[in-house]
Amino acid sequence: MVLAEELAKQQRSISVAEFFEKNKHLLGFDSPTRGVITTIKEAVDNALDACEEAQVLPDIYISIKKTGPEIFRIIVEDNGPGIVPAQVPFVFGKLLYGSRFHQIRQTRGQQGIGISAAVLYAQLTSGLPTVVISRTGVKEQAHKFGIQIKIETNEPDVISEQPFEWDRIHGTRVQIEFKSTMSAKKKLLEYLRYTSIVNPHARFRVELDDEAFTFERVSQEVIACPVAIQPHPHGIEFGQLKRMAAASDEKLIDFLVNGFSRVGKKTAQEMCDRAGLKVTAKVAGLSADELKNLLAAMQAVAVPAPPTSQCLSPIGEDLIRRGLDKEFQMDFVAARTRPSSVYSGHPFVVEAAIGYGGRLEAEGNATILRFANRVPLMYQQGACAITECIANVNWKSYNISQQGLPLGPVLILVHVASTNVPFTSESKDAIADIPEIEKEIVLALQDLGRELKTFLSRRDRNKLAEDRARAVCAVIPEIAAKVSEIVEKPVVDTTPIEGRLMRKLIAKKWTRDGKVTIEANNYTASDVEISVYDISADNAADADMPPAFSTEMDGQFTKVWKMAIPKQTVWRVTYTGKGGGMLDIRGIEDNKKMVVDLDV
Amino acid sequence: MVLAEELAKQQRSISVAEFFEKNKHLLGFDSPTRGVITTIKEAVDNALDACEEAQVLPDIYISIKKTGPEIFRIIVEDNGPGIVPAQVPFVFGKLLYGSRFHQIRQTRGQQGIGISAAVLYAQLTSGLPTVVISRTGVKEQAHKFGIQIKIETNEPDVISEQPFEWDRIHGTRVQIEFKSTMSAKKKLLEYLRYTSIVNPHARFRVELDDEAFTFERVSQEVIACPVAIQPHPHGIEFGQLKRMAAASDEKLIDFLVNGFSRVGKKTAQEMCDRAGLKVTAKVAGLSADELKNLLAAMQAVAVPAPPTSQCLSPIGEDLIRRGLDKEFQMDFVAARTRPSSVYSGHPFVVEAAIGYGGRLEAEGNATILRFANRVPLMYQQGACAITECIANVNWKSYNISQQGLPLGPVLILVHVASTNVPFTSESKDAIADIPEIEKEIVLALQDLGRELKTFLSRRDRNKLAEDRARAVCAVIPEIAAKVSEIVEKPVVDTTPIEGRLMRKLIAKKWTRDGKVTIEANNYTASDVEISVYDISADNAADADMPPAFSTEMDGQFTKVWKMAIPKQTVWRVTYTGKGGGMLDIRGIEDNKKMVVDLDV
Amino acid sequence: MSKEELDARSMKALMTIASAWYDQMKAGDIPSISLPTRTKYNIEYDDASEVWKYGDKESLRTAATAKSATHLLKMAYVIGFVKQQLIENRSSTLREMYYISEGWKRAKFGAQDESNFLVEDLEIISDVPREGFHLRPEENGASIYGPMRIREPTRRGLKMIHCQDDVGSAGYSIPNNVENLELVDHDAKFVIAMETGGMYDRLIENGFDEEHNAILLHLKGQPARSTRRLLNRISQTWNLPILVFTDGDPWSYRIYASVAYGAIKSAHMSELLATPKAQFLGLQPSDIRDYNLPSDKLSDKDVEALNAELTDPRFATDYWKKQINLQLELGLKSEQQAFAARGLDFVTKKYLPARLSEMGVI
Amino acid sequence: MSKEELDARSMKALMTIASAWYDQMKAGDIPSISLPTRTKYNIEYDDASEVWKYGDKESLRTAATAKSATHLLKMAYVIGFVKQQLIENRSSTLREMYYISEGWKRAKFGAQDESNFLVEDLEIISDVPREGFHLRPEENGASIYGPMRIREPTRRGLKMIHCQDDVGSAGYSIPNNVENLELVDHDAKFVIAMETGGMYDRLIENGFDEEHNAILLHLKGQPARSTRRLLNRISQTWNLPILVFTDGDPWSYRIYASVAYGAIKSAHMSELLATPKAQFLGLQPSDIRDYNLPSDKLSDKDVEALNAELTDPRFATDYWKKQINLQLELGLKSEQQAFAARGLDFVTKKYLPARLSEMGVI
Repeated sequence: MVLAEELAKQQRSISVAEFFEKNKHLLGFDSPTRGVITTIKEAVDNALDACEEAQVLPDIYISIKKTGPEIFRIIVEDNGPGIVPAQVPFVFGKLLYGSRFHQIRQTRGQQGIGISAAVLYAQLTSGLPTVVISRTGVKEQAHKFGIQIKIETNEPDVISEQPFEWDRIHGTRVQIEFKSTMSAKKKLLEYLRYTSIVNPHARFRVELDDEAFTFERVSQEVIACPVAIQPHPHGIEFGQLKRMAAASDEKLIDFLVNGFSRVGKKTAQEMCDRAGLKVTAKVAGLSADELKNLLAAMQAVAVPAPPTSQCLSPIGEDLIRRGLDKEFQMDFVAARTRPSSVYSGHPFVVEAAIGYGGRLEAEGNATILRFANRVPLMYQQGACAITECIANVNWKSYNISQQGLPLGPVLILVHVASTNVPFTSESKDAIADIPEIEKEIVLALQDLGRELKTFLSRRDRNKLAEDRARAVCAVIPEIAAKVSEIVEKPVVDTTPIEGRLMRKLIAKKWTRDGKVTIEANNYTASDVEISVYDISADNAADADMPPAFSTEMDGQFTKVWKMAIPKQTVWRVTYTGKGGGMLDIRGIEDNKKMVVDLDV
Repeated sequence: MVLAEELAKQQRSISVAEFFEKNKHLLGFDSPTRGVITTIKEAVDNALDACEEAQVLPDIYISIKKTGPEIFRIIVEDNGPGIVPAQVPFVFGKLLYGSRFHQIRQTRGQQGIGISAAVLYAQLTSGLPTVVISRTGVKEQAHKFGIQIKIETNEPDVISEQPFEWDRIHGTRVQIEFKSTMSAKKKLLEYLRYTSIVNPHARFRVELDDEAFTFERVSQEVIACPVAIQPHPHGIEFGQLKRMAAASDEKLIDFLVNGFSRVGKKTAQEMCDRAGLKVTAKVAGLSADELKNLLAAMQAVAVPAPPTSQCLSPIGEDLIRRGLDKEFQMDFVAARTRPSSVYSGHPFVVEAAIGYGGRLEAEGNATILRFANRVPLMYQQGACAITECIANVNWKSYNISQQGLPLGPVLILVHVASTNVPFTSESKDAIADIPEIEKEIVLALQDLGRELKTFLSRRDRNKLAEDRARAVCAVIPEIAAKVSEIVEKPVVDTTPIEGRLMRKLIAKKWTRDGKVTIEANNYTASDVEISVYDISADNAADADMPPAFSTEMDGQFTKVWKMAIPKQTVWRVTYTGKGGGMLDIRGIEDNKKMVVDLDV
Repeated sequence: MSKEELDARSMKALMTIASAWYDQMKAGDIPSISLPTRTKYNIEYDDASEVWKYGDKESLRTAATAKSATHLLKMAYVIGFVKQQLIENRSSTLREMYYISEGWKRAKFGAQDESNFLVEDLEIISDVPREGFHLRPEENGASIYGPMRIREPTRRGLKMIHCQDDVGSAGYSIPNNVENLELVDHDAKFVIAMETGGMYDRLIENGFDEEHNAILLHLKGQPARSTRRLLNRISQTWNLPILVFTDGDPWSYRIYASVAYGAIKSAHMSELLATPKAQFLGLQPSDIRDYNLPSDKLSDKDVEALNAELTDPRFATDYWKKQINLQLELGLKSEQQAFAARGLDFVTKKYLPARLSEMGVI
Repeated sequence: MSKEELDARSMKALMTIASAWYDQMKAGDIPSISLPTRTKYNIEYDDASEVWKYGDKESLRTAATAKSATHLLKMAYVIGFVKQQLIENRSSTLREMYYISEGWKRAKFGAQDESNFLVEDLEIISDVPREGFHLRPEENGASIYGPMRIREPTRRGLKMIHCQDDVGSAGYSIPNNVENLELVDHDAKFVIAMETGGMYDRLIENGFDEEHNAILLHLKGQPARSTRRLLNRISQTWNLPILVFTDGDPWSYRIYASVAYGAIKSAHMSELLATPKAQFLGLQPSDIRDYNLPSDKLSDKDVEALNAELTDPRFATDYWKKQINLQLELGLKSEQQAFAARGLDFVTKKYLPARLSEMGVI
């Protein structure tokens, strides 16, 4: 049949570069506006990862400048270890090329696509090659490249390469120019602020056309670089096992112990027994059916969870709090780092934080900060499992109003760190709804919700108790006045009742018959040591208890008495004078004292 | 610096197969349940595309059988043109390999990933190679292959190959076995039903373990296979132009006329003039800046939209209606095929349909059917631009209740056909929110909404008018009775009033003093020709107008009178008898007549 | 008009209606009836009788919709019922008729309101008051206290009653049909009709009736028909000034309006029920201001009602426009007992003497 | 008790309260006062007086919350006001006192309810009825008609009134203070107290009072204090059977309960206000069933009220349990005028004679 032959002629291989050129949205380049953020994100991710590997405190410079109509030049420069000249073309000029893809550990970039995608986008829109400068050490020469991608083959196209005089002793600088707009400037700054929150050890300097911003580091500690681990026996599929076995020249027991996480000799022995295989069998020689039995055995035997302390790098509760404190001044902030857990054999850790009040907006939806492996997620909030989890928590039971999302002056941060963060798409905007991860997020949020509730009810309770006492104190003297009038007796003094109600130190000053009296009633539950500041035109020379010191300025005398007043007792002083002026009590919290001038 | 060197050693290229192995969710293989549907979808897509290319009416056989614990064998067989043996390993054993990627036309499959991804998934979960049988014609031998993918290199791994005796004269059969469950059986059948709606020319036979289903074709017409077109000058980017130019040996004007859609000599001339370039310049020799000017000129000059009649294949309003009618019997269905339009240089057509009533659920959200290039979209309804558009239409103004989505017995179908459907991810579950497409969807839905509203209000109005008249007719005789009693006169006859109110033909039968009278009042607005069927024990021998015929059975006489009754006149017949039995009027619509037996 | 005359007139009017329907149906026409439009836009001032009456606007009610047909059916049943009452010389309350309608199947009333409205329709069409149909109002009459004498026919014969000397401290209870009440004589200078019992008791306790020769009447909120009819008769028979003293809010002004001009829903009975010479005494919005009375903020409904009054022809005088606009400006309303805030004697010793002399009554 | 005695007792009781507060404050204590808990769970049957009274449960109101402090302040102001009235020998309505409170700043009443409630508190604490405080109820007394004679002191001297011969057809208006009313003599066999005016008029029109020597009383809904006090006095003085005839719904049973047992909110006055011998005549749920009366479905609120009555000690008799459970079962309620559905004479000729003889009254 001729048709099949004809059709066959049209069949051909598709290069990855072609594929992504046609599917730019998968990489976050579906609009000029997004392109800027995606590019900076990819470059910053790489810079932070590199610094982490080199154990230096990241110092990252970012610049965006308009160079033509709709054309922007983006520069990202870091103080990382640099890239050896031979690798530069591949790192920047080939999609799916990188050092982190085959390692099982937490990294920001992973797939080796991000920055090359930016290079591809630049070449498609501005036609300009990307300029890369890199230097790997003080003794090495810096090199400068002009790079593009050969789209039909997905191979780097080095337009130019030459040595370069560079003042940095190590680091990388990438300069990409493409069609874009700056309409997402606010979002970009948000991205950098959020990045700075979860990377408290990094400093960012930013120049946007004429404006400069700096996001300072709050921690001087270099964070440990996650170490790659072996795959976990519970998270491996048949195909992968088959490939590993084919490539191995080990005996079965060694293969299991060396090739997998958390498998010791004893565990390996148990696996072999269960699979009915000899520990000494050459792995490469196992048949497909034997491998199937082995896999079943590997997954049936109990094995501890993967060792997350090495391969994951959670931020930690303290640093999250400090990072949030720096950017949002809130009345309450609590953070929680959950124990690590596993999904499909991939270890992960969920961290979350809740903030309340302060400079947060009092109205509208809560502020939600989503992070994956220390990278903020800026788009597709609605499609993200984090958002879904937040919406699924019953916030009303924590006294937070809710309409889908929680409402009011609330900030919620969720960070998912994993050796393999499950994104919904390659543009890495949203986390997929993996039940194991959702469960951890919800648990963290519920835990924090309870803490927030405690804070809110304590705050409300304190305020309420005081408001109540204050309200009663306003009424009592009126009752006294009316009742005294009815029974036709002198007005009864209600101050003891008031102080008792308020559980406070009550200071009063009044003038009667040319005598000024100052009285301090300690109705609190404890003894106090206070100073009484009395500023007026009276010199109090005849005070029945002389002041600790007395000074005069412009006819105003400042008299200070210092004393201890045991709880439930009264201190009093009287002197000749006209009263007025000002009375103050120091040495006791503001909310524990009341100062009353009865003459006013 | 040693570090950079060390890091460099870890750098390596990543194969596409490795990439997708790690990112199965991007391809719709993130759960065993989904795997079945995704695989069948990909195989059916390919089968339909192939039949379309071969211009045969598709006859597709699908079978799913459990072959082991959690292992299912999926077979999809078509009567398409077959695949030549040399190509089979690549088509099934290499990701990113296919015939349709580089063509600009509407196809179901496109990226050359889908079916190979299923092969990859099978090999990872069951370890079994995929079996493919294909035959390209009656004179050719069928071949049978066992195929896997070499993951590290993304190259086919042919486990076995041999000639095969096959009774099909042309077609392809693929048999894939992987870990799965049948919990999505309902969804699968839904997928096939929906596929059958938008492919009314195809027949599907399905065997699910013990059950068999057939979805019959409603159209015997082979649909035209979309023809590939050249890129449109308005939808091209700089990088692409540069590549096309580099590969060309033509003069500029020929390059423009031959290389692009809808560019004639005159238009090409105008582009050259505007770019300040000679029409005779060799394209390959143009500098980057000259190419930039050329691109600007190409996009500035007015060019008609791409020729969609060739490259797109919308279903058409009539076939959509018939397809929906077959699967849902509804009271109302309307379909709309919008004029084709363009986004980013990709032509597309939106089709939509609305159904109402009939067998649709009266409560809950509307049934939503989403399609892209004749393929039903089964997942991520919430993330899809189609859903968003449906929610954004103000259905209340079309008398449909709405809570986000429209509610009630409503079905909404939307089909987006394009040379490049913009999906939100490679799993092709949801359409991205491209404003041009959204606009077309909303316009189609609004147009259909208006039609539905007209239908609903006409239906409501008719029903209301009749209900009203009927209600009045119930009261009038009572008024007559009471008023007659008050004025102490004989009860007044109100039948003229009733007929007048109902605008109907009123047939009455009553018996008084041994005489039966049948009366037909034509109160309608037009003359009628009717037959009166009177079945009773009376023979009506003495009728003052003899019946057209009269028959007897078991003592019951059927008497039939035929006559024309001008509007607003009365026909009457009287005979001796006891009445009773049954009276019927034929020759006039049910809702235009009323039959009353006054003796009951 | 004697009872017998009224009965005959009623019977004739009702039979006319029924006969008209019979003739319509006989001719194959859908039965129908004309009614004046019963809104404030269709009441007009009748110079001859000095009262507001329904104008010319009519709406035709045709049994062409189920609602109208049912309405006509109910009307037919009511006519039949009243005809029976007239023949048997019985009477009943509207509520009783409502229950009797239980047996009328489809013509059964859905709610009391409906039977009330229907009887009003019949009054309008027939120009006979409901008393002529032997339908008693449910509402009790109010109380009256002061130097006047009446003669009332009761089941136990004619009673002559002096409304100060022959009654308890709560006064004389006005019966619910005052057509047969004879106004014998009086020694009064004016009548004050009050909205609230508290004010009525205050004036009696403070001896205001004796001091000023005043007849005091407790309206008990929106006045019943018999109360309004009695005021109408006192005004017509004795030509005494009638002064209405209510709370200072839009709803109370409507009480005044219903005394003076008739209620919109009984505009067809205005000649019998309205007392056009009745004057509004207070509480005036200007009193709130002038006496700085305790007050409440006007609610949205109050403001709405005041604005409605501004377009109500019955309030289309300079006095009312000024007072209502002032009230809207103040945004306040007060109750008549609010005068108590200035002392318990203030209303009888200061406010009323001042206000009555300003009005030229004393 | 004479007026002077009552005044002295009031003054003493009020001064006792004020002095207690003064002493508390003088000692540095927060002032407080004890009140019986005013819910249906704290009323008890008093065998001696045969009425329901508040039991021993008390709640201490301490000025330790703003609400309680303000309550005490208001109470102090009311005590001051009443003291002044007693000294000056003046009286006023609660509404007037409410307006007078305008000048009491923070002690000003927020609403009429509040002053009512507070006066009840004072009655309870002082064991003096509000009449002793010179506080007049706002509510008007109801009407009475029948063969009885009373003597009432009025501003114009003592009046002797026969409640059939000396009154109009609407009957004698009960004044709002009946303490000084003298029950002279009567010629009656029993008293029927009715909820609605329509039924009262029906019985008068049908001559039921003459035929059966009945005193008819119109309760006008929930009966006023003076009406209940008068029934209490008629029962005590003349020992006549008192029969309560209301609609057949839970709210009407409460009318009966308030006549017979006293209202919960005035349980402290039960001895004066309740008539423990009063019997419930109807309309009984069993009447709805037995006479197939027109009825409405019970609303959710009705059902709630009936269930509340099942736990109300005042309804804890077999009769009421049976009737209320029957009503819940039927799910229906009827008005007393619903008897009209069986003809206008049905209630006087059939229902009442049968029911009264069943009750052993005739």
